[in-house]
Amino acid sequence: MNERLTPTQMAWRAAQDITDGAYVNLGIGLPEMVAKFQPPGREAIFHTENGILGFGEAPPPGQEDWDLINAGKKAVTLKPGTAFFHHADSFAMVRGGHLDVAILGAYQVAETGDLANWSTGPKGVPAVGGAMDLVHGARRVAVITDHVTKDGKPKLLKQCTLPLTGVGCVTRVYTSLAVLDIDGGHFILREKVPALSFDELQTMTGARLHTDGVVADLNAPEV
Amino acid sequence: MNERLTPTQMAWRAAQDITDGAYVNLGIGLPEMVAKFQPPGREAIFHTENGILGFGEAPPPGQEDWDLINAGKKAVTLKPGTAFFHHADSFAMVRGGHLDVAILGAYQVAETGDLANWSTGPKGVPAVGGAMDLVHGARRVAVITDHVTKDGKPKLLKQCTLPLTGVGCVTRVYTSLAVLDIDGGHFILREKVPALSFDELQTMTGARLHTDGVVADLNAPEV
Amino acid sequence: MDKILPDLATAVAGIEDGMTVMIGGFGGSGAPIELIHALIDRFRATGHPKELTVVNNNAGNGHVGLAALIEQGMVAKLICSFPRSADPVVFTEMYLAGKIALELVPQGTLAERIRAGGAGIPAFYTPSSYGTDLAKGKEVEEFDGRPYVRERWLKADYALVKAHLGDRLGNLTYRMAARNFNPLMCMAARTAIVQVSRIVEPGGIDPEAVVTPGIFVQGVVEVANPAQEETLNRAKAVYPEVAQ
Amino acid sequence: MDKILPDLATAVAGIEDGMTVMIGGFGGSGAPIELIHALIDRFRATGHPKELTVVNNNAGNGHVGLAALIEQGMVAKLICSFPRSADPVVFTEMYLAGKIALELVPQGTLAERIRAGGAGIPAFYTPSSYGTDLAKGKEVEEFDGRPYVRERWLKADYALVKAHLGDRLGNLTYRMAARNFNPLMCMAARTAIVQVSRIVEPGGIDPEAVVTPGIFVQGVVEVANPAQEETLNRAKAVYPEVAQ
Repeated sequence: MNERLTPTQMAWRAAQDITDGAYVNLGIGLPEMVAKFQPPGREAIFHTENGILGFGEAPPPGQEDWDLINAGKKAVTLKPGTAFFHHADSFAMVRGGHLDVAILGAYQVAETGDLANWSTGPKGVPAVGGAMDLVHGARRVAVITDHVTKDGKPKLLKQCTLPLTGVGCVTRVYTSLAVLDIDGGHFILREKVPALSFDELQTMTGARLHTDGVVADLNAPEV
Repeated sequence: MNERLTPTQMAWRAAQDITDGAYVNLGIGLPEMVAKFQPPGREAIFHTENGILGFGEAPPPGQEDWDLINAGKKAVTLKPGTAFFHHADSFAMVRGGHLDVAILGAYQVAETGDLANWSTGPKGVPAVGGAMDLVHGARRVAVITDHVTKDGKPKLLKQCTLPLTGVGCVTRVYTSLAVLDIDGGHFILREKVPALSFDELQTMTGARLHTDGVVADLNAPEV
Repeated sequence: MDKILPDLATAVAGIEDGMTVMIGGFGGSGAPIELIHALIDRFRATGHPKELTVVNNNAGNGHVGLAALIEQGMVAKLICSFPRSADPVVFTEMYLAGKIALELVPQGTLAERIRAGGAGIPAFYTPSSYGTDLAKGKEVEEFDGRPYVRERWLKADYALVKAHLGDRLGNLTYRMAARNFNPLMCMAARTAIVQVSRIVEPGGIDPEAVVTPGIFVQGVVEVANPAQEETLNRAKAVYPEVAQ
Repeated sequence: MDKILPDLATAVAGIEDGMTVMIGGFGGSGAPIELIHALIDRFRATGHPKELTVVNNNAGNGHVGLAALIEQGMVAKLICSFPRSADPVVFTEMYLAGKIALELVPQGTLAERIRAGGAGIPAFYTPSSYGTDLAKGKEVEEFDGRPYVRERWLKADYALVKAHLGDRLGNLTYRMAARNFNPLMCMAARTAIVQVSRIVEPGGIDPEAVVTPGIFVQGVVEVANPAQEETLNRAKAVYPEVAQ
């Protein structure tokens, strides 16, 4: 029984929702790990913004080819059926609605589906990458994030306080404590870790939690 | 000494102005013949809207490959360095200003550079093809046309009376009687067949002819 | 993942009355003759689909392929750039009789509108058609001192496409100038159905030479030795054959 | 027609102060390291070019390639989507010190703006950045009930590009994901200068596999065994070497 999911377990949980044959873009960092946990018998096809569709996992150290990398600049490998294309075609796939799922990280998510994941404010160097395109292109935009910040503040909010990546774009959130849908301007709690009561989870969430039928237990294997 | 140029001679004359290394699109019909008359030592590269750059001349009858055709649906051939691409890339070449010259046919040309070459009016089936893109894309848009219609009416006019293909786009006109530039809203006569005086040519032209320096003799070899 | 369809009838089974169908090809090159004829077969057997809006560069030639589709009365509207051909009698007669609607679009604008549909670009500006009858009713705006016409994306329910090689993931190559509108139409259609001359295993196409990545393709059907419209027309072919 | 240039110095000789230069690559993959270093050599010898506006997806990594160009003080403004890297210290310090301007553009919008520049499309609409700080001051319009942001094309005086094979006509192929922005930048620049790993005869590239047709290319220079930025950075390389 999980008190809270590790990052790897969050990635595992997100992977369970990816259907066979889905075209999937995984954000840099934690979301990248989702690829490792494709359930047996399902074949998802992964897209990376820098122009590869259907690539394979990381090569053994020392065997990297630095012309064969993903959007996080990590080396990947070829698989039978891989295709290369340029950046305009790559974002035609994104913006044109051809991806089934994009899974991104988040600083904050609002109950309206707004996402903030690119800027922590005016200090430092801003960097946006492909996130603003992905949130408007994929048919389903999901987020993987700790339920709260390192200092315990909620990341699921009524309204984002950080600069937005997109408006009303997120429909599912995988946190370290729960799985939630966003629908009609509400967080709908679908699963929570059994160690927490609904009320305890509510205190750690910056917007009202709604339910719609059963709230299932969120358990993940040791991965 | 030419009384008037044949269509083939008009194509020959237009070909003399195509510089080495130029990227050229030739319209369906008479302009297509320009390709035959590339002066020795010059290598122009021909573009066709349907996705070929650097194709070669027509194959011998019976050896056509109907997947290897030009915009006029006539069979062409491969040359070393030919490239294929799709229609959006093909018109990126056109509209993006990458062609040096487009040579088109004309029903009417105005002293403003307006061109009418796609519709003879509301009767019949209208068809525009790539002409409206070509007139705005190529760095130089030239026209090959008889100087007058079959029943002797001027085709070079103050204003086009037929539906326009483009506004202020033509800069050079090769007719059966003359070579003219269009500049500053005027036809500038550069060459005329020696058989006609300036005044005689003027009577066959529906807009005032201007000169700017010498008017050369327009002579073409038997081709 | 396996996008391979068992036969042509299955490939065109989902096309319904009133749908917008993009059909690849420039004249006969790249025209998916067998897919079109399968659609005609279905119409003759069931009375559907009809009232189609078809997007193609042309309007058919002779009495096969797109011309035959129009001749059957299945097409309510055609969006194209050049409805002329060596033998345009089918379209010409129906158009002049008011039996088919025509939206005439400059060829480059047609290509770009289809690409925009596939690329999630709802509108764009082009210099093409400025000052002409084809720009009537469209917004015009100046950029850097030059006037441009605003055009909208074009999308479709289905695309019927002809390619050369294809694999079960939907990766495609084309053959020479038969490429033309085909890759764009795969992008712009909700369901792109492709006839390929040969199905290969994934990896059978060099990843560098894939022209249409599989994400843009929903169904692949093998048609070895596909017919060329030009060859059929030179043989004065008619579809369906008169005897039928 | 022969677009082959004799050496790297000749290849970058036409770039002048204040020009806009697109530089291909996504991180290190597809980055034309040798062309960039040739430009640095010229600057160190002559003091030019400077005050450049550079378009690249990133802002350099370590002290080679684009990072070195910035470190030399040659770049007045950077247009990019992601100015972070494993070792972003060069750009970060100059940016925070106000010594380099930054125009941040979403990656898909950056790619589309460059393509638009090459394709003669002065403006287009995209959903990306709607409702965010990056859409501030831009026109917003609804199409089919969804809001979109209007973006302008992006063009350049020069593009510095890395390709794999090239011929004297300028036809190019790329190597795997090193393709990225390179073909688009060839389209959008008045003068596209390309370093290729190998020059082949015309016809040496399968016409079906040409990624950039020669019309988009003005100069080709052969750089056999080009450096990989990632490899240089793992070796802690600095350009120019400190001894210089």
